[in-house]
Amino acid sequence: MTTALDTGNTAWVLTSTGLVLFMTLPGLALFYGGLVRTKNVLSVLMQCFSIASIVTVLWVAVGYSLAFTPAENPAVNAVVGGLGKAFLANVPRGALTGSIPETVFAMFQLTFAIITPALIIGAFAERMRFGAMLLFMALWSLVVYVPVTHWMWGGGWLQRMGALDFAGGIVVHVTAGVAGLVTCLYLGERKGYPTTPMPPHSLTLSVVGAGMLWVGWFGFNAGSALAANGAAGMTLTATQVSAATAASVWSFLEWQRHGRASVLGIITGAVAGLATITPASGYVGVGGAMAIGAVAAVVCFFSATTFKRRLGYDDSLDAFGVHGVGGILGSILTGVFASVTLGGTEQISIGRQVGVQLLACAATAAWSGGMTWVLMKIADVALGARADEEQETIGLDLTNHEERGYDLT
Amino acid sequence: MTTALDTGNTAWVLTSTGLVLFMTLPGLALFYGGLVRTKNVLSVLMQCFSIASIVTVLWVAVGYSLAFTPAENPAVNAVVGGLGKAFLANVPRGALTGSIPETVFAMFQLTFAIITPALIIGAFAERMRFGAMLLFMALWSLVVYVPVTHWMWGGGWLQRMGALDFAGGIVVHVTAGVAGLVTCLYLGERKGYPTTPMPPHSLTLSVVGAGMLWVGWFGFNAGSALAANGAAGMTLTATQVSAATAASVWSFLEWQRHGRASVLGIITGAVAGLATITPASGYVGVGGAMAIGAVAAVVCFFSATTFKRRLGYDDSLDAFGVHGVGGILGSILTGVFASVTLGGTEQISIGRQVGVQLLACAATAAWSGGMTWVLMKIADVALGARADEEQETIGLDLTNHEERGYDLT
Amino acid sequence: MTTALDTGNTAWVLTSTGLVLFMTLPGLALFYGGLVRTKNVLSVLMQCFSIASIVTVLWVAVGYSLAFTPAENPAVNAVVGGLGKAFLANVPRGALTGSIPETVFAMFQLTFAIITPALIIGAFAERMRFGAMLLFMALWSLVVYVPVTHWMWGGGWLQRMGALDFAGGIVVHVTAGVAGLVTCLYLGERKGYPTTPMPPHSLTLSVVGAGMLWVGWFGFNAGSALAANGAAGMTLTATQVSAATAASVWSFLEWQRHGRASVLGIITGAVAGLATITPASGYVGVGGAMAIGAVAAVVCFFSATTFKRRLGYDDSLDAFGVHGVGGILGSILTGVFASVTLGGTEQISIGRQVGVQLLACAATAAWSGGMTWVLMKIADVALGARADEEQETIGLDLTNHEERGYDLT
Amino acid sequence: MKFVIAIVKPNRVDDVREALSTVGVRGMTVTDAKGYGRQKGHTEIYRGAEYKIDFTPKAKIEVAVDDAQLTLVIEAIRRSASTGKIGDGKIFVLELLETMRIRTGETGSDAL
Amino acid sequence: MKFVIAIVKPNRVDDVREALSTVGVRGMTVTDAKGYGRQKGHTEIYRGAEYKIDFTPKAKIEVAVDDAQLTLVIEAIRRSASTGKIGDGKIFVLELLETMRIRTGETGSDAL
Amino acid sequence: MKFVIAIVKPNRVDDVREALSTVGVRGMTVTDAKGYGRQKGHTEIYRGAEYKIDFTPKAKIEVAVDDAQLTLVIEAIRRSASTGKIGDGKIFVLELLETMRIRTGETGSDAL
Ligand SMILES: Nc1ncnc2c1ncn2[C@@H]1O[C@H](COP(=O)(O)OP(=O)(O)O)[C@@H](O)[C@H]1O
Ligand SMILES: Nc1ncnc2c1ncn2[C@@H]1O[C@H](COP(=O)(O)OP(=O)(O)O)[C@@H](O)[C@H]1O
Ligand SMILES: Nc1ncnc2c1ncn2[C@@H]1O[C@H](COP(=O)(O)OP(=O)(O)O)[C@@H](O)[C@H]1O
Repeated sequence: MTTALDTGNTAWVLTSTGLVLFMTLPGLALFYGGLVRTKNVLSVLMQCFSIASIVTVLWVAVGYSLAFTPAENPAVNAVVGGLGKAFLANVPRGALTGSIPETVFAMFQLTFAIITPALIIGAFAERMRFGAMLLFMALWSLVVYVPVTHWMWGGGWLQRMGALDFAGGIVVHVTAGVAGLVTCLYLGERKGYPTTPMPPHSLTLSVVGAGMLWVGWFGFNAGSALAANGAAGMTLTATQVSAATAASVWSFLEWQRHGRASVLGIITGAVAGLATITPASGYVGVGGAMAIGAVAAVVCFFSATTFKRRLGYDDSLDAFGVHGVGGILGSILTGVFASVTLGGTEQISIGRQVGVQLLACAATAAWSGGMTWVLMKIADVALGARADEEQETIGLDLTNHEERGYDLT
Repeated sequence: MTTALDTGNTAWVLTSTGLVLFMTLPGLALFYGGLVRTKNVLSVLMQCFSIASIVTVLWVAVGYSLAFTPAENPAVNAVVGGLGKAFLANVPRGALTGSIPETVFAMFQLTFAIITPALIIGAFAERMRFGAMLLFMALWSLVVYVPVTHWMWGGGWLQRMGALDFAGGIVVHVTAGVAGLVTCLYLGERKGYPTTPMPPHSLTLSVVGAGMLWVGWFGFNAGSALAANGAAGMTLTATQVSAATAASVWSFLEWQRHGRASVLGIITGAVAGLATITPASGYVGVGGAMAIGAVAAVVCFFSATTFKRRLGYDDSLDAFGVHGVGGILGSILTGVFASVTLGGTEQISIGRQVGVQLLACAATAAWSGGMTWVLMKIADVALGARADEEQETIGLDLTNHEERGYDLT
Repeated sequence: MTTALDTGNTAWVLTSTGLVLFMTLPGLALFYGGLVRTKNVLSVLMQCFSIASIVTVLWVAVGYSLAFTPAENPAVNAVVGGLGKAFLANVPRGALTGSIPETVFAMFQLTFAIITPALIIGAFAERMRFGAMLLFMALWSLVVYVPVTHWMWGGGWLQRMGALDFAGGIVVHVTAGVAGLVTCLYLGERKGYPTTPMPPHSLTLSVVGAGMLWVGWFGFNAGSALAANGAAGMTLTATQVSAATAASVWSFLEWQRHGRASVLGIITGAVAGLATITPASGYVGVGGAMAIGAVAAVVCFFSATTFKRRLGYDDSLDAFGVHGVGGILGSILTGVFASVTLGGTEQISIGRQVGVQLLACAATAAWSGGMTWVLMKIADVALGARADEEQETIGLDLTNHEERGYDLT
Repeated sequence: MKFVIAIVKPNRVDDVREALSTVGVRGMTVTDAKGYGRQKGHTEIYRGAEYKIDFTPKAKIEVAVDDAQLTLVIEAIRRSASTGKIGDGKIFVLELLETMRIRTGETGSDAL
Repeated sequence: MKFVIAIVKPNRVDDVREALSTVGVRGMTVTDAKGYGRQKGHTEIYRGAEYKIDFTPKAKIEVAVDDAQLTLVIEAIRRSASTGKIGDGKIFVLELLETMRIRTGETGSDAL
Repeated sequence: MKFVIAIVKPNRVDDVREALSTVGVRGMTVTDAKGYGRQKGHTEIYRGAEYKIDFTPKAKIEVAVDDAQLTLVIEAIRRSASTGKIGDGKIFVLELLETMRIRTGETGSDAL
């Protein structure tokens, strides 16, 4: 690892930091916001902005330090880092992480800490009260996101065990996806679900968000190379190929089943391809990326349509169905396609690595799922998590924020 | 040509890759989507996303190789490249193109391969069926875009002939613009055109798209320098100056003719200035950029308003009227303002160079026009290209995709 | 100051140039456009695009030179630069500013010259006629923005006096904010203000714009380091921390006062935090950034709500209430938190520096305010500044541009 | 014939439609409306500016019926639209002189 | 006087307006509406969730006319609105007791 | 009872509502509408394509009233809606046979 500042690498990670923040503000906010009904659009946008704000403060205060600073005690360090860099103390302007300033690394990582809880919103959209949502997210960020990040990227036990997660399949998508599933089970389905039609109020908005997510994901994945080099280039390539393949396959499946392809389908497919390639993006070749994208589309297609309806839970915008399932799937497939024998970069035994990946997913899912339930309970008892019937009927925008999304008369 | 990796140059081209993809997803999608009627907005967005997806797969599979890998046989190589890099085989992570990783170059070029067919959409918007559109675009990408790219940038005959096209006036705008003209002639005008009013359903959306196109064009043109240096800086300057000049002149012309300037006018002017400067952007000085921008506005203003109405063809969103005309105009003017004698960078005889540019435009226009007609015929016979009257009345969103763009009640 | 080109620094400033232009096109246009009523949305978008166009031409022609080229006469140079680089003459591709091409520096600075007048729009939105607006902005850009930029960044008297303004608190926000206040006083309040409800027509649009502003501000502040290094990293950190802190505090204040937090509140808070940290962003530490963000939220909250209503002037979108007040506040606080004793980078006596900052703000405010009044008068006499009653009732979109923002039927 | 105008809560429209179908109504026309009445509206606040909105969203259902159907129709609407809360709305009955089906030119009851 | 309500297909409105002008109608009021009837609606599918939309977009044209004009008006609407396809819509005629032009206070036929 | 339909300029609605309240009207229903009449519309131009829009935005206010209230109501609307400019709109009065409050089933005047 070089120890001199490289301005080119720094420029790329600075740019990636902007790209990944852009994925949440306004990318994900629009992607989700377009999928809810008019009366709830602002509540989703508000949730994204408030999460971005509160998590920034928490991350700078203690999150970054607990995730990326070693704890003295090695045993402790296996599960969580230390407080040596609370409030970025001991992070002088000159400090480097690899060849980039540590402040840049800390901010790049912050954008991941922001989008992860924001992804959960999709599961409980249109029915959770704002106050409880914010309290839950603040706690979740510290209790779930920070430790898991340390496990995988901060020198914790998953990393030492040899688990592979290039850009966040486990850290971001598994944690958020499983949390989403738990929150929607905890809150119960929306009033009228599934009989009442709840069509997206503006697919146009969702498409804008999807475009921002797609482009932003270049920063998410290729930025994780922390350098502007061939590794970043190949990572970007894998990302683009998986997204495009998944989008195409999803459209094909829709055409097979319904006789036509839809715009909601193609953007969902693209996002599934992006989420699924994330953990593998830096380790695989073109062939692996295509395979992962194709499998992602097929699996997520069924989890987000057939599967969900069959089990009857109300994952409003498929936070689990797309991000969670994609994250788990991708993390496992990383164990396969990262292998040099399949055009990847890692000298691994596929069998063993898949086992490690499965264990990593299981442990992360268990921790995220369990803690999410506990934290929801706390937020619920403290502030009341579920919007009452009238609030749901009138909509969260007017009842929780006293605003309306549109006044087009 | 340097042979060592430069992280700064790589960072800029990685960023540019994101910027140019952003031009299509969602930039162009919104610019076009806002100009159609509500009932067709999703069809336009869908066309952009599906083109981006299918072209990505084709490009990685064979497109990049056929465009940028020399064919063994020199005669063949004059018109098309070889398959040596199909599926990016023989493109190791370490491979460089100039001072940047070849994978980065391949992805940067992919974003051009995506936006070019997407530009054509503007000509047949609101009346082409989705299936035929997708088949046509897949074929067009391989039969028109890939070879012409090889001619001009892959060592083909236009390049050897000394034609100048810095960032795609010929490769992108002439091919797409002429194809647009042919597709709208092939399909015939929309039901009710020109008597029935067909106002843009959301200029707000188009303005958002225009802003994204403008900024994204920095990556399109300055990124084509493949370096972060003075050349990129001057290219960005020329781009900005031409766009702003054209926007101002267009507004002035509107004010002259109608007594007021419009937002659709100013964004159309900006796009005209951007499209027209593209082939010249790396070769001209500030004066040349201003001149090109001014001429672009005047010529495109008449082609998109008076001219089109007089001839009566229905280029729905002026894909030809702005991009095609601008591309041809810019490619010719490149032969003038690239000259050192006019503040440009090239030691050329203006007369001779203009001749070369004219020939390049003519050949490209002929190939694109002819092939477009053939491929439309194929798509038409295979899947039916024209939406039937009822589909057009109800709109493509509901009839082709079973979705609605907005549900604001 | 290095004299060799650094591609990494250049890549970052090229990116920042795109980011800051993106803040105006379409960022600020949407942020403001969403806040006006439907009948005026296009007028705001049009104002932003036309300002971007005209200012680009003026900047390249004379603005850049007058701002950043020393005048022969030192006395003159204290207040305005020379014309040696009019039309970027004497700016060869090889010319450097520090370690980046001068063309890149000139374009980066152009994006500041664009957004500054655009910020003023917020104060007179919904009631100023287009022609007069454009004439006023062209004059203002030359008479106010260019000289003040020279004072502070071009070697003028403020800079020599030792005033600190890292990224434009004085140059951008004080000039624009005060100009806004004067324009809205000059024009008088909108018909029906404050009794008639004038709710935002699309908060969704404003949120999109706010997200773009937030991310774009990374280029605005961290780009002002003109390098991709630790200084840029710390600047980006301070920017993010201040924005997030201000957004959180603003929400808290709303919750205190109204019992709920709003999305308009949180985005306004974020923008207040961003505007206020701007002059200090490169000089302060994490603690300083948090403090500045918190104070920004409290002060701007009252100036934009209570204060404005009490005084009764109609600063339509709070251009003064947020940007002006934030700019002045931030410029003063820079004198405090820039001190090494408070985690900053400057060896200053806080007392003295605050005095210098106050003087700089006062002088700038006086010049901007006075000139704004004069230029409004000129534009008014020449073209008529105030829309007549019928135009205001029908809206500026139809009456000034003969277009409608939406046609969703 | 009679022309029945029912002002109901927007989320009741589907139930009303079904209820009307069951009593043999073959068609109806629905319009979005804003209602003012005993049910109070809501408040919106934007940067400290507080707006009291007196109107609440309503749906206006218009249905032309035979005199014979009238009581059934009124009853069907009342049953399906009622939530027991203030703002459930009103039913208005007007005399309908003539009806014509544009497609066929049929008039009177046949046109319904 | 009579109050004529015509439910027509949205894309027929301009033709109807012209047709009415030719028979001397000087004003009318148009509202967007959703119609339910024999014409069937459409289906929308979002991530596998299939929604059957029974309503089709319609335009409601209201025009107050003199008794003398009535037959001409009805005929004009029928002719201009008819496409022969299901869903062309209906014409309803109600008795109109009084009319007033707000600007002038004129009443009766003079107010039309 | 009477069913009063008033077509007014959108920006007059709040004044009309207040005027009606002062004469004892407790409820009304408002719909957005497009009006065609003497008041001329506007022009829109998009890339040289010039569209003449004949319709102007209007609000349709419907209020059911007791016969006793009628003259007061008409006068209140006229006064509050009038700007003296072309396009102020119209008031139409129809006979109202029956009224029912859905919530309670009350009929007649009690339902207003
Ligand atoms: N006199 C009236 N004329 C027309 N519409 C009315 C009248 N009174 C009430 N409405 C409509 O009925 C709706 C419900 O009336 P409201 O008084 O709020 O509740 P309720 O009908 O339960 O007493 C109102 O929102 C309005 O649309
Ligand atoms: N009984 C009715 N009352 C009010 N509106 C009706 C009635 N029947 C039909 N309509 C309106 O007329 C439209 C067309 O009717 P429909 O039965 O679909 O076709 P058609 O009139 O050609 O038989 C419907 O969409 C609805 O708006
Ligand atoms: N005969 C009519 N039937 C229904 N509505 C009408 C009629 N005449 C006019 N209107 C409505 O009244 C509005 C105002 O009428 P207009 O002739 O423009 O002005 P004025 O009422 O001042 O003479 C029109 O826009 C239309 O909505």
